Formats: sequence, structure tokens, C-alpha cells
Amino acid sequence: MAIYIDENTRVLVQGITGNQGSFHTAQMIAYGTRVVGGVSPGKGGQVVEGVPVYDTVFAAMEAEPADAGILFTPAPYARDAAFEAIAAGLKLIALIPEHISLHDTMEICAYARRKGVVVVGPNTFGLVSSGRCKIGFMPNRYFVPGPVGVISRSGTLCYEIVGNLTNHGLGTSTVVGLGGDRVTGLNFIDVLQEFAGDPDTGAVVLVGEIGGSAEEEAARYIAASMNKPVVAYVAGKSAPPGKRMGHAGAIIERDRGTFAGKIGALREAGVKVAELPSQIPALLKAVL
Amino acid sequence: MAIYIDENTRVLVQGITGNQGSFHTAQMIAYGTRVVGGVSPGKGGQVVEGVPVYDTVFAAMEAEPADAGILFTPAPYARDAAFEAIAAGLKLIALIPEHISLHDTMEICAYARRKGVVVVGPNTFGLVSSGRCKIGFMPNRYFVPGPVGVISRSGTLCYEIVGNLTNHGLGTSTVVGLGGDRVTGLNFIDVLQEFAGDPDTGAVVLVGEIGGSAEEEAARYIAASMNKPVVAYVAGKSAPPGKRMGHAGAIIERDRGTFAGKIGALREAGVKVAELPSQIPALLKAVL
Amino acid sequence: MKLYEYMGKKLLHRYDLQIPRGKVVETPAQAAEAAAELGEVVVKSQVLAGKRGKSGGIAFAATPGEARREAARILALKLQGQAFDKLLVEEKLTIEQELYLALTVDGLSRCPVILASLDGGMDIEDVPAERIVFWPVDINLGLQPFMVREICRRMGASFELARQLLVLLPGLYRLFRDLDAELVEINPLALTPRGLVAADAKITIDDDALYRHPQLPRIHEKTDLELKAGEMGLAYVELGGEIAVIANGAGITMATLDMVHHYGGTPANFLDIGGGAGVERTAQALELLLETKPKAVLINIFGGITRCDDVAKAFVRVKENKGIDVPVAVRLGGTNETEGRAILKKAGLEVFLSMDEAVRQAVGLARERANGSTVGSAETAPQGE
Amino acid sequence: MKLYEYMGKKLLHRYDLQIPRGKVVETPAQAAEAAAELGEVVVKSQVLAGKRGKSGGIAFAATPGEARREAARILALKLQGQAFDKLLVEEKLTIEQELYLALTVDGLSRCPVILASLDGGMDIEDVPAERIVFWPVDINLGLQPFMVREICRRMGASFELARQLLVLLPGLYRLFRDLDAELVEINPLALTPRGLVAADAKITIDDDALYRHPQLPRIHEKTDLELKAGEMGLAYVELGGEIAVIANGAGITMATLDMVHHYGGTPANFLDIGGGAGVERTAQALELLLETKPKAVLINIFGGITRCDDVAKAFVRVKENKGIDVPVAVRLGGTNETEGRAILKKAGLEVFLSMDEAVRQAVGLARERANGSTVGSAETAPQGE
Repeated sequence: MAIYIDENTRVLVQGITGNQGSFHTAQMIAYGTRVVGGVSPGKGGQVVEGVPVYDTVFAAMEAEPADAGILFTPAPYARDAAFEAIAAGLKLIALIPEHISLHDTMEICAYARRKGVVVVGPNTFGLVSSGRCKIGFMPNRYFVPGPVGVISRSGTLCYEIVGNLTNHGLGTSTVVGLGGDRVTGLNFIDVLQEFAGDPDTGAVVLVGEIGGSAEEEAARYIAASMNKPVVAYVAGKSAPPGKRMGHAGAIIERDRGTFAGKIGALREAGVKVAELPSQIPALLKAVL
Repeated sequence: MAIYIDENTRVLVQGITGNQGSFHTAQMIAYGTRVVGGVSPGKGGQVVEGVPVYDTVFAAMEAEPADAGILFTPAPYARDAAFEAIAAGLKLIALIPEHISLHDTMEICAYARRKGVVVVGPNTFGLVSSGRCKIGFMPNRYFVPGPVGVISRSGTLCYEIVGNLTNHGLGTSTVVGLGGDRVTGLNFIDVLQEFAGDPDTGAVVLVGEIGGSAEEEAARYIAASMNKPVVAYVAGKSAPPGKRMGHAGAIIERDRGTFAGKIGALREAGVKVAELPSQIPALLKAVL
Repeated sequence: MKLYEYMGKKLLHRYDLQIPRGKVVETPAQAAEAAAELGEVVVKSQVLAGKRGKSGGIAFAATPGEARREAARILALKLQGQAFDKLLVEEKLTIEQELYLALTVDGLSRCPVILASLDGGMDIEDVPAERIVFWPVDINLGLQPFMVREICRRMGASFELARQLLVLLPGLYRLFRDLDAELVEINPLALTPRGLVAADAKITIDDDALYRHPQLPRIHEKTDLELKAGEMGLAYVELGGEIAVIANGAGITMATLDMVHHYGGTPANFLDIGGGAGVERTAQALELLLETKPKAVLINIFGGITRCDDVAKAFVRVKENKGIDVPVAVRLGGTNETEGRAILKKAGLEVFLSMDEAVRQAVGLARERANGSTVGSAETAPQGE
Repeated sequence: MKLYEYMGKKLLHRYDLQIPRGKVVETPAQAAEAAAELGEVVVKSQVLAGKRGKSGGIAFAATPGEARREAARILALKLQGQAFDKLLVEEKLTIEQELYLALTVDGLSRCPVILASLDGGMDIEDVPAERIVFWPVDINLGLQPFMVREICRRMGASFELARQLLVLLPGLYRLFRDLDAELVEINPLALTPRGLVAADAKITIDDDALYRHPQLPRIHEKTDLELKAGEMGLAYVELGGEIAVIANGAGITMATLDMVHHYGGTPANFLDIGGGAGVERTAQALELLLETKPKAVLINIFGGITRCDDVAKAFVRVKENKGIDVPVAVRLGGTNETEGRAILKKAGLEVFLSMDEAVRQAVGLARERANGSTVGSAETAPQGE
């Protein structure tokens, strides 16, 4: 069993004719992902990396229904593309672009929730069901099957950590990039719940950052409900204070958002916290 | 078993301090309806017909949760009141006012659908589970328990018909006023589906009107799926042609909307059609 | 509320749609003047009736002189019984293709719906359904670019047409939502050398939303009597028969008319006093009907939110203040019917319990009256049940 | 992008909120002039730093002379290191009560959220949570009147306050949505004899939405170097340490800084070249860092969307074009890492596979450099694994 996606997931690539879109379509196919179609308005009829291109998502779905989508369109067009994917019936969409405006993201999330669609990102590397299906742009070779579920707010840091796991003979079940923006479709808790019910996952690595209160919320959930060991790393111990949203940010976050607060909350919830990314494999081996 | 509402339904009256609101609150209570609260902004703390009044629906729900609401507010404020009822967690709302704008009604219906709330009306007399619960302003005494389910687009014409039934010893299970507007929350099919699964209902009376295509849609459903006899009356045989929505109306309705078309579709679906309201009891007795 | 073509076009223009260059005129001389400025023109009667073209209400004119003659001819017309005093004189467009575009409200899906076709023009109603794209718009989302792209694909629009519609349709949708329209219809939407131009405009605003659009003009399609009734909050339509009908609720009023026909009579009107009419409104309704000099009056009230005693009181007030010299048949049922009957009984009027009986009585009374008899007036009550 | 108070107030005014009468000035003389017109005034530094009041950046003045003196004093200040050149001179309000009102984006509920309290003013962060109403707004519905009524009830607002907030809050929400705000905060929202007045205004616009708001001013809080980096599409923050750091991705960049600290070094900067940086952008990033004269450079790339060969090519280009005379430690992993390593090897640079090793190396190089040694420059590659 896998969570979110597996070897049967049919994937549609929005923005397939762009540089990123075409390059990573090839990479995904190389990984084994079933890419069934691509969309690029005005370029219907073309073929990219062996994949047929359509003018609209509806046209693509008429030709061959897809389950999940990945979006490589420039940020200003991402809202419309995401709306289209949701309206046309995709059940999961990975929003790759950086710099999608906050209000656009809020609108995408609201529409997706209404239609029961899972949104990964925005500003994410995507997600991968190791050895089965990759929807994203992470480097293929580090994502080999194994018992570790990974959830990360950051991209490259996640590769770093998964690369370390691989070097230590630890494979991954599913790796989910939540995305680095202030508002994202999935949060730690959503994915932790999925991992809790996934027999393929024996332990979870949570890769956090300073800012926001996602790690504290995750800690609360772990303390109350998580049935599997969790190892965490939080980046930003020495980072300069980020921009705060006036008093409002302070009121919402109260004492959360700091490095110390996050580490404290996670430790209190029974999470093993690594001080360096390189310590994670050892911590995992102790609990698996 | 009853559909939509029953003797346990806790009812909230929005606009309870107005003339209509207070009068019909008393009438509903006299019928046996469990009216648990009323709402009238700025008048919280008052008591109307023995019912406590609150400033907001949220305040009323905190004091005593309600299941269903009835709305007597003036049309320009109906959208906001309906939104509030939906947001605060009511599961069914009867929109009594006439002249709610079409766009407001569309917005109410969209929000209600999103939240899984049943909207009766607008421009309706409400609905009644005979002998159990009345949410509306129809005259109490005609609505006595019995095997006939009634669905009507018109109000007074429905009383007329139910009154005839009562005079002929035929009671009603549930009577639903769809409302007389071009857009309504419930349509014939929604209620027919409920009646199909309601052991208390032996036959259904459908009271239609010229205009729109609700009767034709109902006929299609009846032909395909209805498991109980249906008797219909359609008003407007001699009415002057109503205003048409340009060619667009003609394109949408095609050959539907006319008296002859509706009668034809209903007859073809096996529905017994009455020429006068007074013929309905005899037609019903033949099928019950 | 339907808007005249020239008003509709002004609104389209405000929402960034192209419209033909043109002038609203009221005399043949002004039409000639406009034509002198515009070149070859089309002269269009500004009337709310349909089929203007087929009824001679639209004409082309190559010269100012021709424009003057056509304007004079058209201004002398009555189209479907409607007089009008304005003409729209517009440049004649060079039309490459006629599209059809409309936004209206779909009762079935309970949301705005876009209708679009490449086969616009006079015969749009005969275009097969599969050539007309029908797209319900999720009102929470509004009209999004992806919808327009998909509509264009389904229409079979060219890339260039799609490019124009991607700008035009969202503007049209904004107009529809901003102004609480029931209908915005452009037929034809003309493809010309300078792009898509709205060659006609049918816009209907929801009467129930007019209160929030004080800036819009107020247009009345009604007769004076209907107008007066409307001001009183009454839904009134003249029908030209013998029996004046008052009922409460559109459905039962229609059913009453149907029944009058069924029993061999002809209704003079449709008059729905609506839900919860009090003494005042009911009395006004009755007075209004009496002004039309019917052969008989039929009152059919089944009270819910309307109270029978209010209706009875209204009858008594009108009778005392103005007198009622036509025969009246009354049916009262529902809320406070006992009180209502008592009041009318005291006023010397018998009241029926059944609608069928009251209608039969009214038809009989009207026939007697038509035959010169005065039996059955309000003064000499008919025998009820 | 944070807006200065006076800009925020101008926007509030456009959305129908009341703001104090006032003038933006740049000299003490202008301040005196404004005070002569306004009467008793408050003089406020227009700077983006917080705690202006506590740092002396705000002063009351009863007379024009006092306003001149205070303006002169304030204009000479630097607040939290930020210079400024404008003052806002405003009428002193008669304040009966101080409310707090804010609209921001809540990551947890993924929607706009209203924060409102009757206990506004300087100490809002100390007000207990139960005295501050937190109301997430369903973005599909927008801010509806019922929400404002319920917020008012929960705040404990009087009927009169609620009446004002029913007008004010929807305007604020429209501003928030229309302008893609991340934050609109009014503290205090002052209750005065002429109603609620925004006595302060903190508005932050989402940088990622600025492209659709060309009419808004552009305000930069950054140093020249940060500004230059921003123009290149690089996320750059000066930190003042010895080791210049380039990495790709905010998370791994932070982790790299953490690790530099962990191994006893100090980072000179945070520089995230972002996802998918090509040769050009990476080269610019490197040149930018070299300008800051660090003791060592640490390049930590784990390629996904970024390709290691592009990074390597960028290094070679900079080395060939400008020369690199500081020691460099490089780690490359991920997409096209083999190609990248080969290129750097050819350029005489050894590449680490592990982040820990590269960081330790960089810390060592910087220490040697600080000690006057030149060992470990790009020319003489360190021993990698």
C-alpha cells in the first residue's frame, strides 16, 4: 500500500512544453511514473517526451483520464491552471511554482477543499512513492523503496536528508514536500495521519524550519495520536529573525515559531530531534 | 419515519420579532413544532411567544443547538441571514421571503450545497411533516397525518389541494413547498427521491406550474426511477405567455416550459394528471 | 426589467466590449444627420418587442436621405403593439462571422450559465444543441480563464477568436454579476475587421435587485393599470375577458383562471395580491379591478400568510366607501376563515367554501350580467353552500 | 512589502475608513507650518521599524514651535538602524477607547483571518487570547455582515461600535483582498467623538503579487547589496561573519548556516540561489559574494531542479573572467552531479560529496585565511573525499 500515489497513478503535466516541464517529464518517466498527458494552451497536438499535449485539461481528460497533476506553469498563471485541474476532476495536484501569491494560494486551497482535491505545495519539489511514482522534480536516484516516510517543508534539505538515508541503506516509503510558502495545501498533520495508516511506513522523518507554527501543531498531533516513531530536524537555529506579520503574527503565533519553541514542542511529544541532518540515519536506526 | 424534519427537529426562527415572524412562531408552536430560539439582531434578550431571542444565530446555537431554521427577514437581508444560518451549522433552512434577488439565491444555494445544507424556497410556505413539525406559514388545520406526500411550486394552490385531500379523508405525510422563484434550493426530483424511500408515503402529489422545466425533469426522473404512484396538477393552461429570457431561455428550455409539454411529459412518465385541483382526491384514491 | 438595445450597448461598452459607432435619435432629421457622420448605417427601432427585423423595425440606409426616409417610416410603426420614440442609428458593420453569446440563470443547475455558439444570427433557436456550448459557472469561483479556453475549444473557436473571447467573456460576466442581470445576450456578436463587436444587446435586470442599482434607468413595459398595480405591490396582467379575478398566490391565481375557462367564462385579468396582503392592499386591488368595469368579480382566497378577515374587511371598506355595483362571488378558506366569513355575512355576502363553486357562480353571474340582468350583485348575495 | 504609515493611511482612506487630518513633511519648518494649520499635533517618524514610540520616534506638540523642535529632533534619529526622511504631522485625536483590528493570512486555516479586540493600544501582545477575537474568513464567501455582527458580539462591542464596524470592516476586507495584502493592522483603532479613526496603519503587500499592482509604490527595506541580489532573483541577507555561503533552497541554506555555527565558523550571509538557477544566475551570485571580501566561500548544492553542471560552469566562468582569490569549499550532489564534478575537477577544484565535510573544510579555510595563510584557495584545491 502507498499513500496518495502509487504505480497506477496516471499523471498529467500542466506546462509540459516549457523547459522545466519537458525536462522533468522525461525524468518522471525515467523514474517509472505513468505520465499520460500534458497540457499547454495553444500547443495541443504536439508530443513532448512521447507524451501527447492537449490545449486544456478537459481535453486531456477526455482523451485519457488522469488521477494526479503536476503544474510547471509560471506563478501568475498557476491559480488558473490549478482551478482547471480541480474543475476537470484531478484528485491530487502538485504545485511546483515558487512565488504564487498568497491570495491565489488561499483561493486554490479553498476550491480544492470544496472538491476534495489534495494540494501538494505550492513551492514544493512534489512527492514520490519510492519505486512506484514520482510527481515532482527531485533527483531520481535517492528515492529507493524502504520503511521511512519523510515530510519536509524544504526541498533541497529534504534531498540532502533522503540522500543520507540512502547512503546508510535506508529507503523511503513516501516522501512529501509540503512546500515552502506560508500557506500550503498539505501540512505535517495531514501527512502524518496518512503515514499512521500506511503499513509500508515504519518511521517518519519530519523536516521543519523556523517560522510559522506547523511544527508545533505537528508535535501536538504526534503527542496525541501518532502510532509510529518520528525523527525531526529543524533548520534555522542560527537564522536571523524573519519578517513578522506585525502584532497580528505575534498574536497568532504567541510563543510559537521560534527554533527553541519548535524543538521543545517536538521533544516533549517524544520526537527524536537531530542537531545535524547527518545524524538522522542513526536516530532512525535506533527506532526502526 | 419522516423526511427532512420530524417531531425532534429543533427550530430557530430568524426575524422572529417582526409581524410575520412572531405570528407564525405562535402558529408553529400551536402546531407542535419545537421552536427553540429566535434571532433578531439588536433584540437579544427579548422573549417572543415564549421563545428566547438572540442577537446572532451563533449566540442562539450556543444557548441551544437547532437543526433547522425558518427565515422571515426582509428580502434584501435574506442572503446574509441565510449565510449566517448555514455558517452556524443549521442543516435545513426554509427561506420564506418573496423577492430575494436571483443572484442572492444562487449564492445561497452554492454555499448551502458546499455545506450540505437543505434549502427550502425561497418564496415558499415552507414544509410540514404532518402532525410532527411545521416549518412554514401554512394554515395548521389542513395538515393532518396520512399517506400522501405533496410537492408544490405554489403556496396557496397547495393549501387548496391539501385542503381538498383533508376534506376527502386523505392526510399527508410530508408537504414541501419548493418555492415560486426561478431558482430554488430543492426541486421536484430531490423531494421525489426522499419520498421514494419514505415508508410513510404511499403516493405523491406534484403541483406544478407553467414556465421552467422542473416538471419535465421530474417526469424524466419518475419514468426512470420512481417506485410510487404520482398524481400531478399543473396550473397555467390558460395563462398568458410569461416573460421569456431572450433566445437563451428558448435554447435552454427547447420545447419545454409550456403547459402542453409538461402535461405530455408527465403523462408519458405514467403520472395521472388532474385537470382541476378538485379531481386530485379521486385520482389518489384510485392508486392508494 | 428589460433594457433598450442602446442602453444595453452602453453597458457593454462600459465593460470593455466593442460596440458599433452610433447615435440615439428621435426624428428623421436627426437620423439623417447621424448618417451623414457615420456613413452607411442601420436604423433600428428602440423597442422591447422581439423580431424587430422581421416586422420592419430595422432598415439599412446608404445615404443620409435614405436614413431620413427609413427613420420616418419606422417611427410611424407600432411593433407588437408597442409604441416607441427612439431610433438607434449605427454604422453598418462589415461582418465576417456571426457568433452567439449569452449569460443567463439556469434554474436546474442554480447558477449562471454561458451559452456560446459560432452559429449566431437570426436563426439561433434552430441551431442544433450540440453546436451551442452550455457552460454553468460555479458562482463561488466566478468565470475563470480556463473556463473560457474550454468553452472556446468546445465551440471550435480559432486561436484568434479565443484570444478575443478571453478578454470579452470575463467582462460580460462581470457585467452580469455587478448588475444582477437575468440575461445578457449578444446576437449577433459580429466578427469584423476590428475584432468582435456587439451588433445587438439584450439585457434584462432582475426586478428584485433593482433596489441596489439606483444608477440604472427604470423602464416599464406595462400598461398604466399594470403599472399602478405594480406600485401597489400587486402582480396584475390584463387579459381582456369578463370576469375580474383576485386571488392570492401565482399558482392558485393561474388555477383560478384555468377553472374560469374550464367552466366557460373568460377572465378579465390575472391579479395576485401575493402573500400576506393586508386590508389596505386588498382594498386597493379590489378598487383597481372595479375601475376596469368587469361583468363580475371573483375573489378566491385560501389564506396562509394572508388572513381571511383582512380580505373581508377590505371588501367591506370598499363597499362602504365607493360602493360595488357588479356581482361578486367570493371564496374564503384558511387562516381566520371563520372571522372572514362572519364579516362578509354581516355585510350581506354569502361565501363559498369550494373554489369550483365560486368559479361556477362567477361564470353564471357574468353571463347574467352580460344578458342585462342585475341579479347577483354584491347587494343581493347569491346562494352559497 | 511593508508600506509606510502615511501610505497605509491613504489606502485606508480610499476604502472609506476615517484617518486623522495630517500632512507628510520633510523639514522642521514644514512641520511647524502643518502644526499651525492642524492645532495640537503628533509628529511621527515614517520608518518601517517597530516600537517607534518607545524609541523616541513619535512626539506630541502643542504649538508650531514645539512641532518644529520635535521634528528636528526626530529627523536626526536613526530608528533600529533605519534612516528616514519623512514625518507625518497629524492632529492629536481625542481618544475615548483604543481598539485593535487586523487582517492577516493564517497558515493553519489557509485563509484570511480577522483579529479584533476592545483592548487595543501599545500592549496588545500582552492581552490574553480570550480578549482577542480570532475569525477565519471563508474566502469563497468573503466577509459578510453576519460575520461582523458575530465578531462584535464576541468582542463585547456596544451596539454603536458594532454599527460602525459593520461599515468599516467590510471596507478593510476589500482593501486586504483587492491589494493582495499579507497584513492590514490598525492599532490603535481610536474611538473618537467623530467615530472610529485609524490612528496607525501597518499594511504589508505580498511581494509575489506586486506584479498586479503597478499603481502601488515600491518600497525597499534592504541594503544595497540585498537590493542588487533581489534584482537578480536571489534571496540574500547580510549576516556579517567570515564565510560566504551559497546554497540552493531556503531550508538547506539555513541548515548550512546552522552547520557553519556548529563547526565553529560564522557565516557572512544567507544566499539562496533558489530552485533551477542556471549558469548566469549562479555566476552573478558568486560575483556578488566575492565583492563582500569573505575569508572563504562555501558552495553547497544539492541539485534537484538546479543542475550541478550549471553550477560548475558558473564557477569556471567567474574564475576565468574575474579570478577567484579566496579559498572555496564546494559540495555538489544530485542532478547532473557527475558532470558538475568533472567540470570542477578539470578546473582544478576538488568537490565534496558530504555537506558536513564541505562545511568543516570551509571553516578550516576561513580560519587559515584569517591567520594569514593562503593555503586552500581555489587555485590549490583542498583534499576532498
